[in-house]
Amino acid sequence: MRQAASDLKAGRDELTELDRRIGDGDHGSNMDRGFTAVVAKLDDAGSPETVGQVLKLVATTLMSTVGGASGPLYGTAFLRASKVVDRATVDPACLVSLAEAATEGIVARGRAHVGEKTMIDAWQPAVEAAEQAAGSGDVLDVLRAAAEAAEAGAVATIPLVATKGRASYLGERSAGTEDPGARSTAMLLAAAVTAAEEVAG
Amino acid sequence: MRQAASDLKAGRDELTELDRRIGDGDHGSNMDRGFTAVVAKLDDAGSPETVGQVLKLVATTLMSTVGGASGPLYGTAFLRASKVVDRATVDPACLVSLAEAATEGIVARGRAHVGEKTMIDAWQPAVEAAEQAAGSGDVLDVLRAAAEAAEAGAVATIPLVATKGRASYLGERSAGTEDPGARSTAMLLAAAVTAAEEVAG
Amino acid sequence: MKKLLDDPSQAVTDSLRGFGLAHADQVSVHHEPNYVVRAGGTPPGQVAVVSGGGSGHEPLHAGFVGAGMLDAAVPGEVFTSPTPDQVLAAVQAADAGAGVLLIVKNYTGDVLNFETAAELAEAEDVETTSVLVNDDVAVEDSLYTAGRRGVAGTLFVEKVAGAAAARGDSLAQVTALAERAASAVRSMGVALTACTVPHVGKPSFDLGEDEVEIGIGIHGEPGRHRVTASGASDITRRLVDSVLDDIELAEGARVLLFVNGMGGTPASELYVVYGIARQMLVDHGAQVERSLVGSYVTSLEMQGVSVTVAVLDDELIELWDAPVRTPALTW
Amino acid sequence: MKKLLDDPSQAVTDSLRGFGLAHADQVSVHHEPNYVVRAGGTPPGQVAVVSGGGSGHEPLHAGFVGAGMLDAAVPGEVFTSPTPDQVLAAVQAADAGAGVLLIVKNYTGDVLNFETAAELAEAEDVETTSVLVNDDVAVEDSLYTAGRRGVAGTLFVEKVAGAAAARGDSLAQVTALAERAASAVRSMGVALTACTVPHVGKPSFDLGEDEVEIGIGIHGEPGRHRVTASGASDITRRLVDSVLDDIELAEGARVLLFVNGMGGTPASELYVVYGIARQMLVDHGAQVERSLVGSYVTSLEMQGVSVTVAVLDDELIELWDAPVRTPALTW
Ligand SMILES: Nc1ncnc2c1ncn2[C@@H]1O[C@H](COP(=O)(O)OP(=O)(O)O)[C@@H](O)[C@H]1O
Ligand SMILES: Nc1ncnc2c1ncn2[C@@H]1O[C@H](COP(=O)(O)OP(=O)(O)O)[C@@H](O)[C@H]1O
Ligand SMILES: [Mg+2]
Ligand SMILES: [Mg+2]
Ligand SMILES: [Mg+2]
Ligand SMILES: [Mg+2]
Repeated sequence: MRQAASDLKAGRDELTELDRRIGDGDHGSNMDRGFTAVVAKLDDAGSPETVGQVLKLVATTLMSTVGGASGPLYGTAFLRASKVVDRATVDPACLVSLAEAATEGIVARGRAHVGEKTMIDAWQPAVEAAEQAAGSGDVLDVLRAAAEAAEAGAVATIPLVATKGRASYLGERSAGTEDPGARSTAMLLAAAVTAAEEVAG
Repeated sequence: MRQAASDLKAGRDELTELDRRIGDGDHGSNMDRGFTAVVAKLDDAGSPETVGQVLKLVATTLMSTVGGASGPLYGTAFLRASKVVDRATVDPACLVSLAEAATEGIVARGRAHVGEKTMIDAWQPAVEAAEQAAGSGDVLDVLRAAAEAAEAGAVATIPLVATKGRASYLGERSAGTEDPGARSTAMLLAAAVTAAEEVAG
Repeated sequence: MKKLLDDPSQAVTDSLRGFGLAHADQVSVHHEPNYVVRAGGTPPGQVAVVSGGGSGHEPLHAGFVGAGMLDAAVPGEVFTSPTPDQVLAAVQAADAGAGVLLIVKNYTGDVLNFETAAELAEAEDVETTSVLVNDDVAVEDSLYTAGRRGVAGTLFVEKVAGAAAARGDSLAQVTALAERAASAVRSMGVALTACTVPHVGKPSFDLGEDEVEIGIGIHGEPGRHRVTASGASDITRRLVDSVLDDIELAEGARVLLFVNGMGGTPASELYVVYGIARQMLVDHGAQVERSLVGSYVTSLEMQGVSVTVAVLDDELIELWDAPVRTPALTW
Repeated sequence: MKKLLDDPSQAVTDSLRGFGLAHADQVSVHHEPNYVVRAGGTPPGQVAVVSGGGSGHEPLHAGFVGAGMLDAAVPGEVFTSPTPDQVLAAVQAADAGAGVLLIVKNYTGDVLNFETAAELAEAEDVETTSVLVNDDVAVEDSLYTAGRRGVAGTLFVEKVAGAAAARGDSLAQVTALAERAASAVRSMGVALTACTVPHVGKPSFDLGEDEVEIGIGIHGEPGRHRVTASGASDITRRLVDSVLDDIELAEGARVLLFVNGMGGTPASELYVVYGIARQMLVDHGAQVERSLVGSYVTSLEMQGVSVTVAVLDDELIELWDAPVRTPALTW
């Protein structure tokens, strides 16, 4: 999470620039504000026992600090994910169901499908890649596969015409710019990989 | 007068630029609006009998169309001047008293003296030059002398610090720019010379 | 970027603080979370009308809190929807036992956050209804968009709903009238300049020296298309034509004409646009029964204008005319 | 230059036409010459309060025509004093038999044109008095200037005079109260951007990317000095300090704090400035009894703000609080 916060701070201007082009230019600061608050909350909370507790704290913090479209979407994602793990560590299978739950949460709130140029275009391929990798690899492999797929999914939003969210107002003009929410999703998963690599040593 | 109107239209941007620097940027359009109206009024009026009648028409038209500081000042100038000539043509002496009356009118309304960076800095030397030239020359000589003196007087306002009118708010910062009203006075007198030269053939 | 702000991340809070002090007779400002309620609260037993959304549209919404209009407003960060807990706090503060109508501008963020807040309120036993405002004809309302946006027409819906609540209508009645107002109103806007979100620090889009952006929203987002600037008549015609293409105006229809500045437009220009738009409506056979001209639903310092037309009937006129006493709208 | 105007030379007239149509219940607009009077005229036997000056400061003055404030307003061309015959026509239209107070902002042009108009009115047997407003502390009132300018404080003088006339005071009494209001009020302004006069087509002065101009007037004229932009607190402090240097504020003095936008400033920023200015006054021992925040005395689309402080007494408070119903100010 701390990795995510620092990556999002670093990526803030990039996200903002993407959102400036096809949205309203606040996605970078929304995410930065949210994850800065998450880090503060985690500092206060000491060390929660289960992964689920951490995810729930993240969920409620994002929900109450991000605002915008991405606030309730990421909030719901983390909330749903928090419900599927009540242990202190995760195994590959658990990671997959966590990602599945998160994605289902975003779909339930935002009613977007793949190809509508939203964060779903990063989450959905990430989930599928995680499912595939879980058969053969360890947690790090699964995370890496998910992050790579999210990265590819985000890049693949560039030519799309948005039909959900603020970018949809631009119609054809939304093509040619990457979706900011898909980019922030890719950043989050990449941060998870970095953090996991550090833990693995 | 028609010459004055066309010269002022041509000089509009110059006056505006001067006023933009040390005033509020409207002197060019104020003068242009006024003299355009004067021409229209003269067209309507047919051919007034005396110079005084023409000057009075100019005075009331300027008074009711120019606005700003320069409107009542030029208006009063032409009004006072109109009272000293009730003939169809002017001789040098008459021209001098006309210029004297105009200048007195401006001083009476605006209470400015030479050196305060106003149109008086063009009128006053013009009057003095006219007085001198009237002894030896004809009408055209008097006009030329007045116009040259006004021109020199206007240029001499450049280094002055304004103590009257809008430019006075700038204090020291008003130095370095010619006074727009002095410039428009010089333009008016130069136009009178051009017109008189044409009449003279 | 030059702005009269100190720390950009505190801009909304600093501004709300000043707003609360300047209008202490009409509103109370609450911080952490930020919301604004009527001084003295909603009269007991009266339906509370609550609205909110991203900041940067001032005086919308907080400027309309007071007798005869809103009972609470929930300002998010600049151009960012408020969070569900913030909305919940405002709803709880405004509820006077007769339920709460939420007036929500149709943006994904606002919809999702207010929806979540309504779920939370239900869990707290506060009855809520909500009405979506989507008056912006620049956006096609279709499968391919998030639907039409809520823009300046929001003021009309808030005024009508607030007046209905003030005369004692039930939550169902207030909600129905707000729906009716929302379906009677259409808007279209243009930007002459972009605006700069404080914590972004650069303009929300780039416009050429003589380009204008037609069909903008109120979040500094780019619009439908760009044209070369061409005077008030041409620009106004484009706006009014778009509105008239969308709304059905019967011959003799009575309308409200609301010309709204985007924040950086001089009042004198708004009246020029008003005169042109009014003439167009009259030529179209409409009767301009009520008018409003001013910068009420803005995009920070953006220069531009929107034209809003609402089709009126006797009841909507009565509710529009009903007394209102708020920091930004009083009659 | 992008403006919502058609022919720049007709901008004032076009705008007034729209203004008259939008507010037909409160004002009547007269063309050739341009002036604005109260719909229905000054009540018989009541002193008429008339003001005017160059256009470009909207809503000043025409927006303040109505019950409890001005009986007529005389708009000149943009930033250009109205002509004497225009003022005379307005004076004659507003006179209801009890005489006319002329409220004149202290600019050479306004002074000369209103002075001439007063002479003409005398010849027509209309009694007039006049009061000069010169609240701008940016200008030293000395032998070396045309004297302090009239800026946002004009609104205060107009409100006080209009309320005195409305309660039936004589011309001498209304004039004395207007004088008292004028001598109790001080202002200081800053520009973040310049403005562009329509028929000039380029900005009235050139400001660097992060410069602000301190001590501006309201005619797009440059100010006292330039500083590097440095946030709301620093800028507000400069303005309030200049005002406090000039005005004598006894401990516990009751004041009106009026934060005025220059036309292109978002309301949210005005409230930030208000909060800071108010704290400074409180720290100085003053009691902020009344407040006004908004863009009332503007310079076209200029971004900037002015801070006005008026020292109040019981009578001035009563007159300030008295009901007013005009297009731009209502309570
Ligand atoms: N209906 C939706 N479903 C999924 N994701 C969405 C939806 N609408 C918007 N988004 C995502 O939210 C991102 C924008 O978030 P943000 O800029 O924080 O909020 P806002 O659009 O309210 O300013 C978009 O880039 C997109 O990925
Ligand atoms: N008191 C005065 N006496 C004589 N001339 C004056 C006085 N005040 C101003 N002027 C002249 O008027 C000119 C400005 O005219 P103009 O720009 O039309 O009016 P305004 O200053 O009202 O915008 C100045 O350049 C100056 O020459
Ligand atoms: Mg956004
Ligand atoms: Mg000038
Ligand atoms: Mg947003
Ligand atoms: Mg002027």
